[in-house]
Amino acid sequence: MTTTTLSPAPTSPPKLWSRLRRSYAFRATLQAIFTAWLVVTVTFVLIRLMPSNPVDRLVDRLMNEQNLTLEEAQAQASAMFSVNFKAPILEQYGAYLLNLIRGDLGVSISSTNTPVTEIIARFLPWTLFTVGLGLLISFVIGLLLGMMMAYWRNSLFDLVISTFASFLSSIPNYLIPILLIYVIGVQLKLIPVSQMRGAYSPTLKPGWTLEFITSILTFALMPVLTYVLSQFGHWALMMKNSTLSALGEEYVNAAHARGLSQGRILTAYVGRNASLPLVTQLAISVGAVVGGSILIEQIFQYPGIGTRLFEAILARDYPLMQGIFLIITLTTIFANLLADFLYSQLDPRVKIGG
Amino acid sequence: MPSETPIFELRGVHRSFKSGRQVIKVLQDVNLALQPREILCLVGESGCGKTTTGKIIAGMLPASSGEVLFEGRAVAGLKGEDFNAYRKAVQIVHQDPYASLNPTHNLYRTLSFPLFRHKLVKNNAEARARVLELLELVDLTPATDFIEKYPHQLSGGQRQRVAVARALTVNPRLIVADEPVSMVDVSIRVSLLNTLTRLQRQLGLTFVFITHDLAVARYFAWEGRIAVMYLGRVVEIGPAPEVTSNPQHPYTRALISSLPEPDPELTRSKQRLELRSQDIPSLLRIPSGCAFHPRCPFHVPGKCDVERPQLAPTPGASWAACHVTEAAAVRG
Amino acid sequence: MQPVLSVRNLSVEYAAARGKVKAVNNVSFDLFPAETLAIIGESGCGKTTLALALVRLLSRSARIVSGEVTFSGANGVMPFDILTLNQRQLRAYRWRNCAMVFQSALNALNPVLKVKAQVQDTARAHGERDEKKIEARALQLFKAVRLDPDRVYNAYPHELSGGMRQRVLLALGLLLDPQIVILDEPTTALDVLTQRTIIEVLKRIKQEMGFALVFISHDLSMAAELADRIVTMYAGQIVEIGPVNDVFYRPKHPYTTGLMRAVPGLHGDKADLISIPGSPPDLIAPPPGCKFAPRCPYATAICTQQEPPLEARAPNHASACHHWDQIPILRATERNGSDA
Amino acid sequence: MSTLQPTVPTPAALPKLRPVAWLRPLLKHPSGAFGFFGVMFFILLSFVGPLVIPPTKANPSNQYLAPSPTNILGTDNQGKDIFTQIVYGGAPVITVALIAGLIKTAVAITLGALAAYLGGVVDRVINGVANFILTIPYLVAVTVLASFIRLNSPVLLAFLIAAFAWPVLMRTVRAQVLSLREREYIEAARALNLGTFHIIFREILPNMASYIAISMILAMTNAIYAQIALITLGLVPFSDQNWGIMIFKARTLGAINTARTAMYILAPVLAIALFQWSLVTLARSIEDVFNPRLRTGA
Repeated sequence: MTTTTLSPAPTSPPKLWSRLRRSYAFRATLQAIFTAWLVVTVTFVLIRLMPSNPVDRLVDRLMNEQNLTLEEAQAQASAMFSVNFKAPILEQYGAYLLNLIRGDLGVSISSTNTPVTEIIARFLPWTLFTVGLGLLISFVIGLLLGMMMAYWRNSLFDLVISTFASFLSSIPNYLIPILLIYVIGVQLKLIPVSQMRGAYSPTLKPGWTLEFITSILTFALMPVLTYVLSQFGHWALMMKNSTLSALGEEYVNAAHARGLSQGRILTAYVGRNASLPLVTQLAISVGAVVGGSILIEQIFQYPGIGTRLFEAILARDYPLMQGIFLIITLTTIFANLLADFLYSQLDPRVKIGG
Repeated sequence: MPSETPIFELRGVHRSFKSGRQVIKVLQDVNLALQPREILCLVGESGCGKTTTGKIIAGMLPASSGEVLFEGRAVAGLKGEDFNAYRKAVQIVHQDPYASLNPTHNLYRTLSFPLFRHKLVKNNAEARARVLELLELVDLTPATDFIEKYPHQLSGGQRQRVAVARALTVNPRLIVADEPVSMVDVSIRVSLLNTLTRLQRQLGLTFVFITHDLAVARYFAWEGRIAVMYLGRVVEIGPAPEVTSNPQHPYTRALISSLPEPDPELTRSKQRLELRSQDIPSLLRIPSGCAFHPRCPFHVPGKCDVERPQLAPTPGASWAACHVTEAAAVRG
Repeated sequence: MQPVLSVRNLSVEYAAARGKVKAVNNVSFDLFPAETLAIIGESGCGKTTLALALVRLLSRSARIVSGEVTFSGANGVMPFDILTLNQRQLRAYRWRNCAMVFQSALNALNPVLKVKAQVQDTARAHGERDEKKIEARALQLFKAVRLDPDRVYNAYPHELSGGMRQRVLLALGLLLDPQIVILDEPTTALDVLTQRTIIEVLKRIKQEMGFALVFISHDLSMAAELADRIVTMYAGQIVEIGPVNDVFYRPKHPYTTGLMRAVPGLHGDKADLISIPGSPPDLIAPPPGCKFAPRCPYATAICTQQEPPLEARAPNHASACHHWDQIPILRATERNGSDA
Repeated sequence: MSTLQPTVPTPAALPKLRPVAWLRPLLKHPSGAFGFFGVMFFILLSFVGPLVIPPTKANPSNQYLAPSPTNILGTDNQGKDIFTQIVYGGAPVITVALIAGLIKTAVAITLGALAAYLGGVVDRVINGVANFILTIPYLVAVTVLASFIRLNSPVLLAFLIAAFAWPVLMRTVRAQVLSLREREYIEAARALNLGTFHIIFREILPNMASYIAISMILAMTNAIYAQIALITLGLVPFSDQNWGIMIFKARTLGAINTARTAMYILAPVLAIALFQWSLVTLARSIEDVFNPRLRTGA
């Protein structure tokens, strides 16, 4: 029986609590949880109070398609939403929350009786993978290009990149796939675009083999390329403006006056300060990119959560729609939290600990 | 002291601001009484509360507690026409010439808005004449050159004159001037001060003149009074010549002795008042008793750091909030 | 005595929308070792541009049109003209030979780096790798400028007050023991008591380390307090240069006299101050002859035609005015012992 | 059956634009000129074009003709002239974008100004709602809602698009009004008791004039983005021709996969892309010309 050695007595709870309470990370997490609860509640209310309330429309459809009686249709509908519609609203809400926490989001209509959570588990990772990779690559490219454009501003390099960046960033991101397919698929014929279906070639068995991974990457190439092309311009222009104002800051002049090398100044003095506003913007843009994935994945027939949501909308598969809607929003909230945390690491003026 | 009711009075005024969880006590128990046609200079370092006091007098900020009286009546309760009368009677002139005028209006519009709003003129012709008159009043001559101009076409000094003219449009009786000359070049600053002095005499205005520069205060308020503020409290108040040449409160004496003079031999031979510590306490943790006690060379342990001194007569002509000077006065 | 810095016919122009702004116009002066030289003037007179030119830190839109700035180091190194240095030599010159502390101290320190990192950066940029030695030197300098060494060394800039940051910059300026220190408006944003601390610290440190100090200010009282010699600038030109007492009590230029009469003091009876009429000239198309003529009570025909040369009017006291002899003495000899 | 030769209206025929004071500096700015003329080109094409160019009719024998003098951009699967469809397809998209842009900008400015000027509870409530809406990915919210409501009228579509788009703009307007509110000339106006209406509409908003113009233009680009997305997803019933429907039809025909048929989908895509680009460039150059934030000395 091992005796558990007492770790040094933790600071007394009230003090720890007050230090924790003041810390930035704790407040940010609390804020995220509150927003998540708000989204969940509003969705609950929305589904029930909408003029053409999806639950009633589901019941009518079940009645005339499978000519069930009202009670049977309502019973089946509540089974699909895994919520009993007759119970008083508060009870329904309680059950709804409980299910949510237990991970039971009801059952999909279109792919008969498969639980919504299972569908999401199968499709969400692909979206996170492509969107995440696209965001990361475009952020890094944008950061570097932005600094170069600011440093050599009004040069040919600046002019060309700014024009190209502003053109690409103003095109709706879901139209870029069409241009990509035309240029890469039809004109250059680099990738057999029309046969690309799914996330990897069906002949392969998922596993950590090199072959499987290269297949994933080739299939993911077009969506990732779309996310990169549609966003790097936005980051580059933002970084250019931010770097230009950082270059005018007093501490940069002072650093030059102290004889610091150009490299040191550009990285630790200009770079770090100029990238701060971009990190805050990162949090906001996650939502926008995930939203765009609905169309982008659909054009490439890429099996992400976006395509699934689109199909759920067309099929009026309400439980699946509600489930995906919640998960996407909660993922965005989580991503915002991550970006907030990353920001507090970069900017000492925002305190983390107590 | 003339027995006329004071035009403006602050009795036991406190003001604090909430930032996040902390409460910052910017003003504590400020008592001031302004006689009509008097000049009072509020002097102190940044963060001493002089601007907040100015804003409370000008009606831009309510006091957290205490009484704010205009001609004997509480400002907070004024409604309708009474409030309008108070508003017209008390005007403000700001510090930054580049932010005190709306860049999208030319001088005619800036000066005519209040005239029309308060129905001081019936039509454009009358308004135009009154605006020209106001521009002449603040030495912006020939006025016809200036009336159509936009702020960006004027120098710092000229803009401040327009700000003063705007304050005069509603024939005020009290003007709060918050550092009106500190952002203007030295050579032009004096002419602006002389214009303000002439207006004060000519229109019988009461002036609350806020500045961090004791020398400017001494010049402008030569016939008036100077109130020295420190960490939200009035620590000394008295006639300007007296406060600057025979300061009583240790903080005022430290200020006067530390201030460099535009005269090499005089300033290098000045006796310095060595303070006990350099850094200024933050407004979040104001020292107990007399706020100056951690730095005061005459600190009497057990008294200065315990009991808060009230303004009381001193051996000199001014009043000071200090146990040491109070005792000296009683003995003297 | 061999000057540590001698400036000859230095001119700087800014490219502006309406044309070229002649910010510094044919300026020449010498700076002697361990001397304190005050450059005073009002906004737009070119004093900051002059200082920036001495360390070649002008903004992109500015250009040094002409002139030489010869630096002769103490340790027998051949004197060299700073304007001819390449980037690498210039980086070595900055801070090791000549350190400049900027005007707004409030964000002259990188907000995302600790003071410690910025001190080590500076030392490393000049080939000093030994962090321990640099740390010791920095802590010693922080104590000299009356700062709490350890707390400040490990703090982020936003954790320090304006006065503390100004003193950190001062200490940082002395890190590599430069021959010349240039301070641009060192105390404008500070309150009187902190300003007094910095003045006392400057006086004491200058005694100990013996560097030449150039400080730029619009505040005559600061010049009176610290300077050995004073330079008055107007419209991009030096209009007067001389020992502090001579310039204050026996000015030889109408503009300097005007400044002296426009600044209120704290003593004596109520001085009736006289302002200088008009406003500074447009530097894009400056009027011919003396730039101060339009505002000058002594101006005559010659003033608007011929530019007055900067010539000696008394032992090492020069001024650029055709009618310098008509300017009254403000005060005869030493003060006759008035109240302290 | 020869199709009529499309005559592009000669510039002389256009009413002479009174050179408005702000136009001259904008046109001197290279990207300003590009942005302005780009936007004017599409607006004239969409609103004046249909008066001049006759509608095109189906003609199976002219299926997928390559671009030629008679059909500048070739024809589609029904033999209809693609260029004419582009000309007729602009107006509906731009009208909805204008309405949505106006709604969004108006809502954002009023709420932003009120939140900043009144502060207190009003500020917290408006901010709370805005932050909540911001957490939901825009397109997800719009598509889900679009599936519930029958979007038959352009105004309803515009309302849906604007409903979720105003928070970001509201926050920037609020920040700007907050900073303007502290300006000394506003405090002076309060001291002169000029009244809240005067202060907001005569003192604060005129200073934001160029900012409001920029937000309006950018609001239109967001509206076009959302509108075309909804149409390509097939969530908006086709009442008439527009660029979005062309893309939807072309996609369902798989026009993208072969070079010959590609123009049918590329034409609307490029039309939208170029129009958006002109709008964004115009907005950016107004910003550069009228309130150059970036006065960098170094």
